[in-house]
Amino acid sequence: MSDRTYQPPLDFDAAEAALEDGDALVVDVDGFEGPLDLLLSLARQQKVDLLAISITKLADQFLAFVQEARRKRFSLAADYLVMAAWLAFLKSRLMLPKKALVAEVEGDPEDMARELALRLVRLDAVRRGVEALKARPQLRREVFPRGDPQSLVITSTTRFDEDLYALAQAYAQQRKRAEARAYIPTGRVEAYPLEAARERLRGLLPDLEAWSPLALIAPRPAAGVDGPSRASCLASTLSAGLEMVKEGALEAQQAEILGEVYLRARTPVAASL
Amino acid sequence: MTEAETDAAVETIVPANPVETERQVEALLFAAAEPLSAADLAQRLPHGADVGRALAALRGRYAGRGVELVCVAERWRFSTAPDLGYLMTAEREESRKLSKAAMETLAIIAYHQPTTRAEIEQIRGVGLSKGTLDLLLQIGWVKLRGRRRSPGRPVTYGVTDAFLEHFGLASLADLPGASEMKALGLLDASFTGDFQLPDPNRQDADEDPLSEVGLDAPEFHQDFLE
Amino acid sequence: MTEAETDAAVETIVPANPVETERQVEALLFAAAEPLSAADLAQRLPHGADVGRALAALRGRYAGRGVELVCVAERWRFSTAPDLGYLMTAEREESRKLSKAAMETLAIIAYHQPTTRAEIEQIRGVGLSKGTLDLLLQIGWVKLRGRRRSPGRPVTYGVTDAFLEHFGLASLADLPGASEMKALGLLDASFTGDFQLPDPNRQDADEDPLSEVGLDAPEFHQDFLE
Repeated sequence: MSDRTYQPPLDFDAAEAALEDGDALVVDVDGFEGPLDLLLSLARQQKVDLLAISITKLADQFLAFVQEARRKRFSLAADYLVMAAWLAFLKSRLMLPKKALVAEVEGDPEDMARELALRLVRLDAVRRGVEALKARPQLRREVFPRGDPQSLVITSTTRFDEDLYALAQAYAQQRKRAEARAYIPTGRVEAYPLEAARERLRGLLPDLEAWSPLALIAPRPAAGVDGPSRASCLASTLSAGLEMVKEGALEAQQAEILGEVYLRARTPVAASL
Repeated sequence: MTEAETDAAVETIVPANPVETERQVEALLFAAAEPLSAADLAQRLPHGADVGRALAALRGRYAGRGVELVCVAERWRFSTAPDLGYLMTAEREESRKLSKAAMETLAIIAYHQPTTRAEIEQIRGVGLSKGTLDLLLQIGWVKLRGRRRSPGRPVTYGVTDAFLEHFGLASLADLPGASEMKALGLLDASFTGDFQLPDPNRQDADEDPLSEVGLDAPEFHQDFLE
Repeated sequence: MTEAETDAAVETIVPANPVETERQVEALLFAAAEPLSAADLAQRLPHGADVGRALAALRGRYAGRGVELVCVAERWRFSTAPDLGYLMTAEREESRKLSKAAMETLAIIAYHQPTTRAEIEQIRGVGLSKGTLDLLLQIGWVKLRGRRRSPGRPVTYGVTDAFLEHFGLASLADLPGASEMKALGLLDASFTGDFQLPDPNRQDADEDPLSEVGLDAPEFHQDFLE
């Protein structure tokens, strides 16, 4: 086969179209869609079963193509060069006597060659699939459906029997859910400050000679006035009381768990002041 | 010269085969979007075809079949045999229940319209699957109203007249209100959330009506490819 | 009680008459805008009707006529005989001329489905420009099927019933040459073994054997909703 046979058709239209499509690296100057496409078209020139093609011959053809393209200063996409390098490598391996190969490391060149042939067979099969599809009678090109279908077809009307109650129920449930979800504490809870509780207890010390229940000692918030809650007053007073127990100013006792807490000033009152 | 004309040229020499003409007429009538006259047919057939004969033969061939060749106002068409009309009109009516999600979505649209998908999701507290709104639109109880004049210009939804009709409501103002729901035991007496019935005449100032907006469907595949 | 049920009650006494069933099927298929499956037909026919037999009889009756009964995508439709296509100039649609890349991509998806973008690129040996798959999806010949259970969970593609209908294929098994390709092992994704040709376009990590994924193909809604 002479060099002429596989000289690429110089398809500048394809190249320009490709540039416009932004596909310049995919479709190359010669109109082949990548190295595999080119390899397939070269392999077909061997006019044998694709599985029986001579890979060395194919490699030569591809390398000649690449050389020719470079000689003519066509820019080649990187994958052509990768493929060229790989084919050169494969060819050199195929020509070496078998025992010279370090097969374990680099793989069997025969396998690689068969692999390439299989890839070409598969691409070829796709091409033939395309031709077979194109040859089929296509809808509204060769065959035509009924031009004026009658009113019908499978008019399955679905009746939804929902009633207003279900609607109201659906809405109410969501509103309740949303309300529960949307709970946001309304502003800060005002607490009875510890300082204030301590101050107040110190003031009360002279009156605490007898055991007095915490509930009586703690201040009672005035009704109708915003301020710390009763619970907060109790808690802060207890805390302040315990601090003062630690300081030695007060004594505390509780008869049972959860029972009332009693506080009393320690006797040498004056000493602590 | 078109293919048909080429054929016609051939046919002037070889007289039209009646069997072939019958096939051609059959195919033309079948594929035509409207009834064809004998002249229409002759025009589309190779020259010399005996259309009248083909029509007569076809009429005979289809007599008593499920499909008949009929002539109306001097135009010919195939139509299904009159005695089988019941097959074409029978409707399958299935009674179905809306899913909970669909019912709740419908309720929100009814009470809050015009409302957006995001608002529906906010009230329900869960995301809305695409199918739910589609179903309501398909049933015809919900319609697109327009677009909210807010960032993203979300589509707004409302209920349709078919919705009102189905639920026996004269207007949206007849939807059960908070007090009715409390009476029905659907809401606790302590429920205090704001509960406003939609004003049927309300046209939101921040809503663009549908007609003004191009509600172009985005290309569906965009959603899936990236 | 629905009409169908009423009919069924009658038909259990009088068995369906095959000639009548054939007429009914003929009428339904003629009237239908879309191909109908045997199940679609059975649903509309009186109980006990032998739809399969009627379809076979009709297919024989219409063989060689101007209109033929064909099975596409496992459903049935009447369509004009392929050899008469030249007559239908008025009905012919401006055919979409698909690019070579698009046609090959379509073929690969049809023969290899479910397949991924990376596999398509690997078979063709070149990268797939973005518009190609989009175009096929838009035409409606290709659909997303699911995701491959492999790293990156790539989306898998398959062909649609519309594809089968367009090319007049009863099922995927009827793809021309599919059995030969299968015999050669060309449809087996793992046929290339461990070794890979140098391929700068290939996105790797996609060599798991093809396996059907249980994922629903995402639904394509005309998504004007957001």
